[in-house]
Amino acid sequence: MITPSSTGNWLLAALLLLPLVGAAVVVALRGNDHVAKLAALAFSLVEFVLGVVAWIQFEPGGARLQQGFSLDWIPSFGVHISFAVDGIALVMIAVIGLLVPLVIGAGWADKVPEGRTKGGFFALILLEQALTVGVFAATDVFLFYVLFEIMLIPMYFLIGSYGGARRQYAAVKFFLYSFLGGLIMLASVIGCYVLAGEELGKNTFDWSELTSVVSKAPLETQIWLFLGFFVAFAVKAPLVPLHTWLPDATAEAPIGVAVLLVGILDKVGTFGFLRYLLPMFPLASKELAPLVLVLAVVGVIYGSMLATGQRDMKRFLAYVSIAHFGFIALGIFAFSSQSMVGSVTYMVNHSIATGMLILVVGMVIARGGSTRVADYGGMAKLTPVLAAMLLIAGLSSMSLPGTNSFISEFLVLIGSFPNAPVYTIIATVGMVLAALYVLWLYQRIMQGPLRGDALVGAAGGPGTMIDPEIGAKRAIADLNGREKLVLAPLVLLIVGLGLYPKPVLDVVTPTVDATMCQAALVDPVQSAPSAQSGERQSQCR
Amino acid sequence: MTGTINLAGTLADGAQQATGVANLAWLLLVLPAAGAAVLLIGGRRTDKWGHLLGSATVIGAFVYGLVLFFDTTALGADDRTRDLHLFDWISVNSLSVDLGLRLDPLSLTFVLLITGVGSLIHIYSIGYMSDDRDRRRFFAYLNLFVSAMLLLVLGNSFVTLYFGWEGVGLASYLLIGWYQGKDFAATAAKKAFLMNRVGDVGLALAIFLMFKHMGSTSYDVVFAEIGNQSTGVVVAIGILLLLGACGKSGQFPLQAWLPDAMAGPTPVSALIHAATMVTAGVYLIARSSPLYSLAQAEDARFVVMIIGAITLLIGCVIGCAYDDFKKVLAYSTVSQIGYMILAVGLGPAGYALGILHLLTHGFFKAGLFLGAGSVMHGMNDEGDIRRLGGLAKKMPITFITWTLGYLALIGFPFLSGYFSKDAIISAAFSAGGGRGWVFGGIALFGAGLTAFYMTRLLILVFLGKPRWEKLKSEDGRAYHPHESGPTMTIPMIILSIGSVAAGAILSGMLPGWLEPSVGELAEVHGPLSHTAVSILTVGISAIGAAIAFAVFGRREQPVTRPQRVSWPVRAARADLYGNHLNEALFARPGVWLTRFLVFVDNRGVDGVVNGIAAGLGGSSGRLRRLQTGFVRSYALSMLGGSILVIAALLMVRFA
Amino acid sequence: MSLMSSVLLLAQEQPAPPKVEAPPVSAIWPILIVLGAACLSVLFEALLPKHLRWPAQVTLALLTIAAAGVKLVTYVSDAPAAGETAMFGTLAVDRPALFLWGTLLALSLGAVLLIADRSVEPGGAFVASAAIRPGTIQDRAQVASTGMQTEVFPLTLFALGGMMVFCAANDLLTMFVALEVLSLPLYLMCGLARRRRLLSQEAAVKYFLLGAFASAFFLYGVALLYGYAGSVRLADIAEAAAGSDRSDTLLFAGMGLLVVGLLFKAAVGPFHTWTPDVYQGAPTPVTAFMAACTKVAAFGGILRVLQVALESTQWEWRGVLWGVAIVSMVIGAVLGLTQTDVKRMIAYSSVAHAGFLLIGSIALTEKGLSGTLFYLLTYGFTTIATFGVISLVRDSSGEATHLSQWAGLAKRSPLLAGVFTFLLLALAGIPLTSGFVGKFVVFEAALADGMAPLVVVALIASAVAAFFYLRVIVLMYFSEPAADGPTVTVPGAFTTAAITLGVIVTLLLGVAPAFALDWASSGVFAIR
Amino acid sequence: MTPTYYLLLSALLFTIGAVGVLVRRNAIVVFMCIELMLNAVNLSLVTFSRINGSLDGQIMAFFVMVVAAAEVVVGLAIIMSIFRTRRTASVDDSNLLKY
Repeated sequence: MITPSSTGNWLLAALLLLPLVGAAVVVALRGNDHVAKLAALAFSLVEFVLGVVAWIQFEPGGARLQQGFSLDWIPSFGVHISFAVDGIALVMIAVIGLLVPLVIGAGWADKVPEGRTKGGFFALILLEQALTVGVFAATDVFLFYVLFEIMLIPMYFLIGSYGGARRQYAAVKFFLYSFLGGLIMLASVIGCYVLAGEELGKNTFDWSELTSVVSKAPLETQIWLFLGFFVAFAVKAPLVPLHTWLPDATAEAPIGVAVLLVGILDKVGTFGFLRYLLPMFPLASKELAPLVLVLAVVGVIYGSMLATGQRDMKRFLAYVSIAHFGFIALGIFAFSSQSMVGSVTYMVNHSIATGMLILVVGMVIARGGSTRVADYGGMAKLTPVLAAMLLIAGLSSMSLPGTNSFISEFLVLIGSFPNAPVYTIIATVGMVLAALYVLWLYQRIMQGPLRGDALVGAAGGPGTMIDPEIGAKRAIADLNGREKLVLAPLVLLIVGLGLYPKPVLDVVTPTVDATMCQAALVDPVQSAPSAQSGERQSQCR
Repeated sequence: MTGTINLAGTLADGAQQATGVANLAWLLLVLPAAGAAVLLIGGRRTDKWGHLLGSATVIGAFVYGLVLFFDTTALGADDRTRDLHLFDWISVNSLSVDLGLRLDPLSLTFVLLITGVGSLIHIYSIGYMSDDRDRRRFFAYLNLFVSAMLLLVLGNSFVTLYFGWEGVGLASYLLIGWYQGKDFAATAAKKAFLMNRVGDVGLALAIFLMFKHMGSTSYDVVFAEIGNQSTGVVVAIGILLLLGACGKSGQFPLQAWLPDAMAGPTPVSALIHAATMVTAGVYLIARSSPLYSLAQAEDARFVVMIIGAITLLIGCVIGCAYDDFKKVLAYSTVSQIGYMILAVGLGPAGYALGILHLLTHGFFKAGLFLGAGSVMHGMNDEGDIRRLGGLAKKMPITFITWTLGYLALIGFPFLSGYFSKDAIISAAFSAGGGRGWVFGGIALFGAGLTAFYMTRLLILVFLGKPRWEKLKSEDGRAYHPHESGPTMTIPMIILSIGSVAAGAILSGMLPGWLEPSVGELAEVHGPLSHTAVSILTVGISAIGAAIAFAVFGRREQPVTRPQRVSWPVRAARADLYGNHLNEALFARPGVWLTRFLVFVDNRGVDGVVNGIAAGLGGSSGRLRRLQTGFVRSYALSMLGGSILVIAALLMVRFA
Repeated sequence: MSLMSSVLLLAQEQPAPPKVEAPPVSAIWPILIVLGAACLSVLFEALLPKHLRWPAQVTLALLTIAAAGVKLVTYVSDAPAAGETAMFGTLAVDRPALFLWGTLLALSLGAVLLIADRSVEPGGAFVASAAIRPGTIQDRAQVASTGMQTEVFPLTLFALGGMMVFCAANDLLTMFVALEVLSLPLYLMCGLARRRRLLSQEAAVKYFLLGAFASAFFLYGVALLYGYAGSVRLADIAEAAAGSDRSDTLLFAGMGLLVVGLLFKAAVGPFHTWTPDVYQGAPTPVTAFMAACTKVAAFGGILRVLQVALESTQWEWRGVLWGVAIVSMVIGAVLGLTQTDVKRMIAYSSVAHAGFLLIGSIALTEKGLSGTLFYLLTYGFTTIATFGVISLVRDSSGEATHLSQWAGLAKRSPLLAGVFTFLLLALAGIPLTSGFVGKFVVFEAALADGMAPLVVVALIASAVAAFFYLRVIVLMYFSEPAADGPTVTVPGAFTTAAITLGVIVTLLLGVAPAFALDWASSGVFAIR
Repeated sequence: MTPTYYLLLSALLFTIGAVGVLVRRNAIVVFMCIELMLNAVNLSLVTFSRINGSLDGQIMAFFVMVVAAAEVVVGLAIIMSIFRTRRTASVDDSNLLKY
């Protein structure tokens, strides 16, 4: 049980409720697009500020779960509405707070399909924000499950109502995949609950209490329960071969939604690995680690190769993410604090880098009106700033040193190497492939002579005007002020966190240490004075 | 964190904390980086003065480098290794990586090379790029490169080195792809980056091994602990580092990107792909000298030497066959770096020699490239030497400076190359036994080939009759060769002075100066005396040059390359089939595999899912036909169900 | 009935139950009120002038339900925890029975509201005169008229009374009689649709013939069990099964036949074949009543029979019912995928739900009981509201139940689409709806009772079933509406009230289910 | 004569009734078959009553008869109405509702 701390109490509640209120307000205002947009932006900005405040108030060396509050919900099951954050949840909530205003800003001028309103779109985004914040902050497993499932619904409508041509297929596929995974997890959730009920003699869904009971269960029990959770998280994450919903969903979703989908929603899976799988099922985690590692490494290579084989930019982005999620899973199941911290920072940095990549690709698509790579070529000539942005996002995606993603990929790999050298070596091949697919995309779209239907040909329809001065369509202009404003924070973070990742590392490391401790894991490479670690062994935070 | 530094402080050969003027060493990185940032963010607003700012920052860095150099020379030999801790960079429990600088003779040597040559090339570029409307951006990239390169050589851990290592890769990528509107430039840039990444993987894996076995990646700890490691670990790290070096330095088997990199503007070729970046591999091995010097590293050293020897031959052979001015120089670079790698592969006997050749090569090869640039600048960017000829009269300064560089390269007595290359050849002979004869022989033979292809270049470009008079360049203009302006000629002159004098000056001082970094230059005695080797080398070079004169100097050369040539020439023209091999081994199977995987993903993985869905739908469609609407069939199904239930119950009970 | 019981008492040479004195009427007041009102309602029908009948019948029905509810509540507050028997031991009034009664009354309130509505379909959903032949001029006239046959009200009340008796029946004969009391009115009600009379009549015939067929099975089962145990009292059967030397063939054949009869009523596959046809053909308010209340009553009976009478033989029948549950879930989920009629689709959904309910029923634990009871409550309300919404989507020929007609409905009526989406999500079992909590409690009970594989099958079936719910949502939201699509009628007060009731309960039990869970788990079958 | 024969006869009658439901088309005949099944049950009940030595079974048989009578009323009403509509009593003709 979490005892409410004096300061965090209102803060987390506000973080959860504000987007909900925002969604309601925006829906109410949807008659007037402009006002609704402003309201949505305002709410998301305030939420961002709250997230920053939460970060500042978080004490990295303090209790495992902080800023918590708890209310009774269903007493007969011992279900509580209890939220709190640890370092991992905190950084993810901060990322959500960062991305949502940017997504709103990026989608500011996009047209919505006929019969829909901008207000409805932004309201759904705010709703999704509230739910995802809840998923990361929930400390009651029942509550987690509930939020885990219902966060599908706004996303389902975001894809289905505002998406591309095959949006129905994509939305249903997305929903069914996640829902089936969630249902299988439900079986495990109930299993843990039943187990805890037998052990403790009382009904509880409290994460800490469940963890303390389930982690002592015999291996076989743990394996079954582990698998239930794992399937749900692996679908979300997505690990090969449960990934095929993502390319379809990403390809059909509007750009902003794709950012949320890949940047936030999918992170719930890897978050679940860390928060639920390792602490709750330490024996099973160790037993099944090779399985996950294989899937992770396969994901790295497979996702990378498929990314190079895509003809559609948005599908490309999905496969890039699949490769990246392979790295994240590798880091988590390589069982060292470096690799796990790497994975958590990877989650953050992937949101920033891939989020930016998606936004930039969206800007490309908005100009050319086509998602096919083949419709572009030599665009840098027309839009040098846009090209630079694509390159920066791409470089971060391939984890170039100096960008944020390098820190995480480096930590994942160097941390994984001592425990899982073979997997790590295979995964390093992904580094080369990452360069291959990023540069491939950049070359096809931005470099070479001006070409492609989207820029000079017929893709825009017969009425498209070719501007004689630039030799391309009139619609092809470089980034405007709003777009620059949207991308600027991301560029700053990419470079800033690449050079000085300490703020993130310091917040994440204690939580990862606690997770390692709960899972009875010891770093393969100990720091020289080992007395400290021995002391840490004695009790987990 | 600070732990490593304190730990290092207790070691005998550890670094001292930097003080005084050295405390500002971060300026070296920040000056050019700030220049790049201002130019990139400022955009078109900085067009007017961007090139000046770019040059100024690098010159400023050079000046500071000089100050630092003299500051260091003022110290005793034991105090010349200093560390500057900037901030904790990546720190998670037992892993701690600082962003810290290592100021020692080795890194300072490189600082001077980089900022010095860098300054000259910045100045040269002001003229060379004057027609380019994006000149500002070019300077930004150059500054970015200088900054990253300085980080590479100044970092005090392998991770900071890796940071700079990939940073220069990025700058190189941007600059090779400078003419990105052209497909070949974009492809060359991508190829360079990718092949470098392959090498980088080696470097990265070496770092992982260090962390696993030594718990740190800083030079101090790694070099202190490396002696306690098993032979397997040492050799593995040694070979992986070599893989990194191969990528960056264009060594076999990753040499194919370097000639393609000539797609970039010539100053880039001079600075990055001749004088500085490509020598990073040599730096890496020299920097890791405590590792390579170990007895356990014998095998690793041997591999280094083999790679160096193979590469130097490949470079020479291919250089003989190419008709592209810059590509010949590029293969020359490949081969010269082969010499350096061979030298550092010799261990304590060769580190200083490798660095010496690196420095002299930096002067003359940069000068050669700038000369080539000057020629192309005056010849409508024509790079095909068969379409040049007789330019000596039209471009006297270029001709003279270029010829000095040429002489230095082929080892003309008492010019730079004579000192550095001869020393390497001599050391190679002393590698011991049959090994010495083989490596020495290869190095000697390479010297002859070098003289051959460089002389060929000299003849075809500057001497003979002009072949360009009746031709037009690709864009339809006639050729009007002319001497370049002072911003271009002055750097060439300075570099040619360096080409002449550097060897003589440095060969005496350098080994002693570098001693704190790479150890004492071991005295070796081979089967041939140093003098004998010198005479042999000069003789063979002279023969090579003479053959070139005999073949190319006496008769008129055709404007197009002859097609009917012997197989060695064909092979050399095809890069000794290196690209074909890459294509056949990696590129094409990769494409096939990708297509196959796309198919598998769409039809296989996704197909299973869609197949299950379709199967459910299909069975649903068939099953619903059972709901016939006839009440009697419903009754039948109920009866059947009942019988089944009862039968099952009875079976459970009685069976 | 009292006669029979006393005869039984005489016949059995065993000590009489302790309470020979006046039967505790207070316990069964709700039943008496409902059945009494049903009789009164028949009188109304016979005596009142035509124009008064509708208001009088509606008032009577609502008042009856209210009064029975009040009586139930007052009784519950001081009911003995161990339960008590009534009517000479034929009725067991224990906690589950009371919960089921409450559920039935509450659900029938919704159903009666739907039945009573005369604004959605002018004059109500029921035929003005059942004797009119479909397709004739009179039929067209009755479609246009605003009169309606009010006989549906006494029928509803009788059926309700039968259901209440059914789930409290303490012996099999009472159960059989109650089964017929609840079924016979329903057969008739199915044939009363004002429009599409052919379908309606066909539904009635099918339901009747198959229902009677199933009754025969049930009855034969009763007879065999009587032969086995020498009594039809559930407690006696349990006692005999625990330690009798009679032929087990009688026991198991009887048990099988009995269970088949019950499963038929509960629309569990493979005894579900009537369900889609009848659900589709019957007037929608009747479908709502059937789907919600009959399911409650049938599972009430199943629970009581399994837990009270057959508990000792559970290891024999459990495996068989596992199989039945799986078949039911699979049939419901898979066949629902390709349905083109929304009512048929919900029918298959109910088959799948019957499978889930059966899982809870065969977990013979307190949790299994309370979980199933809770599930019945949640499912009933969701279903009532679902059919209420379905009745609102109409075109010129009546309800537009073909799915293609629902395309783009969200654009025409966002509110209706939103409500229907919510209900579909509840049926799919998405959290924060009652459907999720219901599934949760049932699955929890099953897992705790060691039925993990069954739960996994159920979860997969849920996911498959989710597809067809989603399909409707996709149609409503993401498809373009057809040019001549149906309109959404603005519902009158009654239908609005019914839908609102269903939606609110669905939401409430999803968000704050604690109180209802407490009710459902307040006691077990105490009369054994 | 042991009561078992009555039970077997009862089972036989029940089966005949069930098969009749399956094979006959006329709704009235189908319904009669169901009645036959009910009466077969009655025979069983009475037999068991005899075997068990209690009167319950016989009383139950009366109940069944009453219930069956009520069922007849309802059933014939339904069948009549559909017969009036379709002019046929064949159950196979009512299959508008299917699939």
